[in-house]
Amino acid sequence: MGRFWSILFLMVPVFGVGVFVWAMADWWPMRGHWLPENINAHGGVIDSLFLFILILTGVIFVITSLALFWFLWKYDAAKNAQPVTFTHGSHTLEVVWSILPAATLVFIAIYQMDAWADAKMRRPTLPSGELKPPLAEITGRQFEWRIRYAGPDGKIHTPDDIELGNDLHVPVHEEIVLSIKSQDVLHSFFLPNLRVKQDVVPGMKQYVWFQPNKTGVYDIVCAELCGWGHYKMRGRLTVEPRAKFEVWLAEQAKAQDQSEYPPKAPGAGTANTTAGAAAGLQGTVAAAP
Amino acid sequence: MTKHDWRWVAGLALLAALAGCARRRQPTERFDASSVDVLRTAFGSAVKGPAGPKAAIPDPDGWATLKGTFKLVGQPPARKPLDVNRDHSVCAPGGKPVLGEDLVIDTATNGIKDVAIYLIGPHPKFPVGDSKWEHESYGKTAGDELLFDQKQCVFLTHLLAIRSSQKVRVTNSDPVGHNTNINGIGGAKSESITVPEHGYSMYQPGGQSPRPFKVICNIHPWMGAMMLVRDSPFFAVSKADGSFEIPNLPSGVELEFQVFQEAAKNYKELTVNGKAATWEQGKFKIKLPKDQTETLNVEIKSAAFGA
Amino acid sequence: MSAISLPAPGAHEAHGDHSGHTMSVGEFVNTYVFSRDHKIIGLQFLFSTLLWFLVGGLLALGIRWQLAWPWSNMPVIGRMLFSAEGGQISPEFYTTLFTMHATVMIFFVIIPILAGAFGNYLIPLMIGADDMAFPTLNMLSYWFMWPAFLLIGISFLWPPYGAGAGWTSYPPLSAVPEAAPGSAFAQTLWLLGVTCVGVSSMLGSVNYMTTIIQMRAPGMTMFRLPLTIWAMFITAILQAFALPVLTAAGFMQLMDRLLGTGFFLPEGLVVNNGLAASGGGQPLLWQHLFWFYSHPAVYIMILPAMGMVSDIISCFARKPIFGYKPMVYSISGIAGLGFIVWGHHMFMSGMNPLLGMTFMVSTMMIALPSAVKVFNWLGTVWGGKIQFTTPMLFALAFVSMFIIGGLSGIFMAATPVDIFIHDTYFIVAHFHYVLFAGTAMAVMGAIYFWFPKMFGRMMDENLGKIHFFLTFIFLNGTFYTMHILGAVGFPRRLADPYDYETFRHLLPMNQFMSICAILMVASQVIFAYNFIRSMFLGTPVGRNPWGANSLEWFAPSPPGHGNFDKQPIVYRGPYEYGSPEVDTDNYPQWQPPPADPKRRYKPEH
Amino acid sequence: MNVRFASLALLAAALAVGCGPPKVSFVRYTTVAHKIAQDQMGQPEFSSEQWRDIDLTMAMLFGTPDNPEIPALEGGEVGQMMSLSRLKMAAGPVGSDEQGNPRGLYREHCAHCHGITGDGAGPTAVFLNPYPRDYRLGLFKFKSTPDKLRPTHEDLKKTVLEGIPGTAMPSFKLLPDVEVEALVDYVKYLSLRGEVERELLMRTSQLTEGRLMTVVAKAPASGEKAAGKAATPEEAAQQAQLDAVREAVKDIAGRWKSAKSAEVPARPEMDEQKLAASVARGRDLFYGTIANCIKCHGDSALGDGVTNDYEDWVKDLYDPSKEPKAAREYLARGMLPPRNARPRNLRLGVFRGGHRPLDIYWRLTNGIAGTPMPKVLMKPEGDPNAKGLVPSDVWDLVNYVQSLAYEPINNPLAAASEAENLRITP
Repeated sequence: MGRFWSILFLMVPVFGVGVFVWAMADWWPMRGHWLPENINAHGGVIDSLFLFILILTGVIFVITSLALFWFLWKYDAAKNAQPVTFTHGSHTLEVVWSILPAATLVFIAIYQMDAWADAKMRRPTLPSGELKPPLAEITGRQFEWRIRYAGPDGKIHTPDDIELGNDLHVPVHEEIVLSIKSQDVLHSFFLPNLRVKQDVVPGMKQYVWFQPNKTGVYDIVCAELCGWGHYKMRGRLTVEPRAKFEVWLAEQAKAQDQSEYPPKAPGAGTANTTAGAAAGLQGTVAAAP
Repeated sequence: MTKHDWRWVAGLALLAALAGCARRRQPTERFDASSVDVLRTAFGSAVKGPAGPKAAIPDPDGWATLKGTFKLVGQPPARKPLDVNRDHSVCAPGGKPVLGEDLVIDTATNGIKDVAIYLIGPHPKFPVGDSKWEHESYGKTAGDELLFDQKQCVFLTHLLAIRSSQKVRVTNSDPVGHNTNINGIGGAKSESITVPEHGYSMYQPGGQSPRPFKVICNIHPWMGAMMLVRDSPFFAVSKADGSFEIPNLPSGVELEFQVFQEAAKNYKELTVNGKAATWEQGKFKIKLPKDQTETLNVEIKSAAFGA
Repeated sequence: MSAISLPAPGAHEAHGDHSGHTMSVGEFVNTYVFSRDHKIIGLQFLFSTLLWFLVGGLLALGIRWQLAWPWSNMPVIGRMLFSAEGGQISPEFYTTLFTMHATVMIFFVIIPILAGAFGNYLIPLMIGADDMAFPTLNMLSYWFMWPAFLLIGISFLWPPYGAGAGWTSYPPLSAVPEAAPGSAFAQTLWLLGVTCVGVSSMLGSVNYMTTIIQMRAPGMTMFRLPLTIWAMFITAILQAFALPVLTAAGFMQLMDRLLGTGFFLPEGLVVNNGLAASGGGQPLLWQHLFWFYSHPAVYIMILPAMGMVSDIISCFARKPIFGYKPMVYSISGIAGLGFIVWGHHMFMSGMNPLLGMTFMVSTMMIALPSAVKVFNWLGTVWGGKIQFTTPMLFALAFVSMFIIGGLSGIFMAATPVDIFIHDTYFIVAHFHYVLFAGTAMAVMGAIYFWFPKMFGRMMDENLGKIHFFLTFIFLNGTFYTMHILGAVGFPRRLADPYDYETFRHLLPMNQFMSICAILMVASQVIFAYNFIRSMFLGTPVGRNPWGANSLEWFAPSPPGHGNFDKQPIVYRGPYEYGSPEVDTDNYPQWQPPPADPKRRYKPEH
Repeated sequence: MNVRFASLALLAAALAVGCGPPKVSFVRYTTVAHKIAQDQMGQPEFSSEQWRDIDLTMAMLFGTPDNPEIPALEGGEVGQMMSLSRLKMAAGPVGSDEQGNPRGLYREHCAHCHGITGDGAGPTAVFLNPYPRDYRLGLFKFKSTPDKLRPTHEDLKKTVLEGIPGTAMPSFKLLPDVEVEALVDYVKYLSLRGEVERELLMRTSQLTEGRLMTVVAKAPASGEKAAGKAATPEEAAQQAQLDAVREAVKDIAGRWKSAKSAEVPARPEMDEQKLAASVARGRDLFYGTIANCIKCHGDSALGDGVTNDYEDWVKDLYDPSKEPKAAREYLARGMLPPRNARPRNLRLGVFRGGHRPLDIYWRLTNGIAGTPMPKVLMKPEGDPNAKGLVPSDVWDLVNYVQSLAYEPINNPLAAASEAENLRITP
């Protein structure tokens, strides 16, 4: 039986590596079972780090697992005639296999500090060197994301704010800064395609930033348990060219300013709001805290 | 088998019970599915033309009057003081208690106030304007505007009966604002509206209500009144002495009336003109002789009011 | 009273006069219920935890059902639990499912089965003591589990059938009763229950430390202790130092909930239109306090397993453990570092990112001792004569699985990578590889290994091997694929992840996992059958069926009251297999060295 | 020993059969039934025969949760309200049909709060504040129609799309339009169903013989009908019964058909000062006795005026303030523990019915159905000295209400409570 069991343990690295290779190669039935497309200019480093660690650990995994298999195969009591090697260990070996991993691990740690700082500490700045103000304020509550854009006056938290639920639009190819907070319990603002995740904590204002470089529609996920409706906190992120974005924003401003029923014929008396919203948007970029 | 085995079985049964198999279920349909299909086809394909022999309603031969009194027999239940919790200066000047009006007995005559009596048959839907059924005297008042006032946080009319064609002028004679929340049922429209101090609003019911419904004020939750809206003009509300009168009723045909009193639990133990009677759900049938005045002296035992 | 007429196991070996007559109720209660005998207490722990293991497993199946066939009626038990909505799992019940699964598995299974069951049973036997230092304290440590069992058991009775804020019960979700269905009464019960578990472990750990320090047999020096005992010793220390923090935090949360204090609740919080919270607190404080205990707890949940695996491997490789002292040092190292890495659970929590950096370094460091241990196990297997018995297979499975679990931990330790995989199925895969594929496998091995000592009978080897094979296959089918889900960013704790475009296509994979999970639980039936059957019908064995070295095999099987019929004297370490000093391939600790000095073995250095 | 195995087998059977996945069915309108039975018939419950009639009629009209039907009126009133194909999409167990179209949307998204029957008492409901809507009354709070009139299709759709901020009702904006339409139709279906059941209960209680469906004729062979020969007395009697039901369904469906959004005159365009002035006027109105807002919303608009009132669907059953004990009998019949209807705290800037000026105007001039919130008194035409508001006054109120959230006094601790987490910048 020893042979059989050794093979069983050989299967561990074989399948272990196989599954990952299969997934990375995107073969059926594991289509799309890998890192979702990254559309964040700063997200690539996270993916490469992931792969780097994957390869490193993969190698160690394969070596150790194969070693285990080989020892089992070779020293199976049923097949192995020579007496056991009576040893209590080897000092040198111990030292070697303490130093090597230690060195590697420290290296990994140091190697990543910069990426971490970029993602969580170095908030983008305006040409003037001041911190870039947020494009929108996102408030998590049970169970939706409330999204606030500055209205025509360019300031958030004024009566003319544009307030939406679960529907976030951002211009492409720009450093986007979002202010995120929570109204009730912990939530986590997770953008899988942008490699952005940050728990939002009630009573704490935080910022996330990213630079989308591809237009499209993506998911906003809540990644921290926030109650029975946790799974319902699905938001939609739309990345679109600046021009389209501003038109959209103007439409929202108009839509939420609707003050007549049945509504006026389209076009009539909307110019001012449109202009206002657009101007306000410039305002958000210009205004500094 | 031994005692021990029984314990084992009992244990399992208990387990099953705990597991929830023994939980009470919501009651569900109990009928044979086939009849559903039968009915559905029948419902879809309505028989055109006269659906079977309908009992034709004979026409009245003239007019008569119905009058009478409602009196209480036995100890009248005490009126409960209401919980006046705001605007005391206006609603309870001098802190005098405000008493509930769901059952008001006239101490002198034992008359019961605010008993509604209204026509519900033979026509399921009253033929409004049909001169055979509606006396021309009622034509003049068809479009009248009735007053529904409130003073010191009390609706001055506790039970207002009107015709669906009439209007109500809801006024507020208090120096505080009220909101009049009319919970119309059936055809009668519901409407909750703020009535400013010494202001008024108009209420048009639009349709009739099968029975009287509540009118309240949410700002002063203890305030309550009732309203009855009928297509037919044949209704009355007993005065403080319990008396009522409905003139010019169609005579010579069997009429069906409905009696309603807010606090009444049932109308089973009555004496009508001295004879014991029972009005199931407050309904009774009566045929009035032409050009006569029929009198109904109704005595209700205080038991009927849960006293 | 048929149950009572059983003779006390082992009692007749100690003093045979018992075996004849059936004992009185009083005697029965003293011997089996409120027993002060560490072996009985150990068995009590073992049986209770195995029962809860079943409960936890079923809860897990509930989770897997919802993930594989969302919102579809649950077969058989659907009607019992949620007839209200036609057999569907309601979202709040789903939160309860994973909360209670984790709670039961961690607090009612892993911790008590390692420290409680095996700690109790093995410590006195392995160090050659006749019982624990404080038998009554020991009894209490078991009976303090019962309030916990009851409190948390009660919360299963009313909707939503248990606490629902996750086993980490982060405030404000857990601290505001209106915040979540499970956060009302059930959460209070949960906190009280966990406190009782804490008290129980605290009593146990004090007892273990004293016993190990004070009551070793003559000749049993610290460095002659089996690694199991070392692990138990370090674990006891960990518990003694980490637990008070959790208990304190638990009480603070209780006060926030019941007395309106504001330790964890920030200003101006209104949840679910309930009453405004008192405010002035900080939600992150709970996370720090909680993880200050719960990270060491992770090692409380793995170290004893490592110890037992070392013993089993060395025994069936018929070869001394490779690097005994490094093993001891790495256990201590893990324990030490375990206190300064809690922050790696909070990289995304909004904690100051600078702290993240420091915690990343310390976390990377803690991988080191684990690596050393793995290498030593490989070294032990190398050049031995491996007997593929069931316990050995489980022990080897532990090593092989722990390699995966350990390595996948490095991903989370790397803060930038953690940004993406935090709270995804990657972390779920990681801790299931450590705790289920790791600890649970080790526990299985330990049960097969020490069963003859506990009951004087062997478990069926063939059934055992089938059980091992199925479990091994299906657990990998269930948990390995979770890494892949994690790579897609598939979040934990979502009742219906397929709402999201990003994850919609992962349904088939989840169905595959769920089927594996169901089969895995099903194959435990074999184990249950084997376990119960062998207790009564297994082949009887002598004192040392495996030919092992450590002291417990010197006692009769099962040991009577007072454990040893002859005073054991210890001459050497527990791993002297294949020693040239003797002709047998094992060389028990109690066996005197050969008279002839020429035969004495001289180490090279 | 074999007794044990026998009983084990028994238990297994019980589990498999007795406790298998339950048959999903609409639950009866027990609370209202109890109320009606007490008031109209002076007995605690409807008899089982009466219930059988009701169940039968309801099944005939509306089918089952898995297989909904639209009441077939010749006029097709109901057919215009909702489409059967959409209903089938929303009804039934979660899954998809052969073509892969979704099925059971209602049970996937709504049922766990609003309940299979739409009684607002799903398993999650009891944990929510406010409780989910009970469709069976046909009353909806946030709509464009005045008073207690039925909402329009668009009103319901808006609620489904936008959700209701400040409550547990989430937004379903991200669902495909066809699915949203299906859900809206299904909500109407459940609402209609509930209203009809309520009406049938009432009628049953009024009937002298107390039975709704005494005769069920056999299905006429198509041949006879074609021959157009006179209906048998049995059929005639049946038709008479059905006519009554038809009438009930007709006028209930009629209410839905007649639903029409109230018109809103355009808000006057304003610049800064004009707006400020308007807000000031609005403030006066808010505290004045014509609009009389402070009475309930409180002197500082924190919603602390009248906080002990209840919503109509509670008061329909019993009066919690007068007879709190009566709660027991209704709780036993599935009523959720009643909560006070609290006036909105206007300083949070959360408007459940939508924050567009239009929405707020509608709230003011339509009232909120089923709640203590009345509509404001508009100045009656042709009576210059009568009290009341004109549209511009209402707009002033709207402006004031919208401005309330931004008064600095609201959140003196804003700065303190939102200390920004430390960030290092280069």
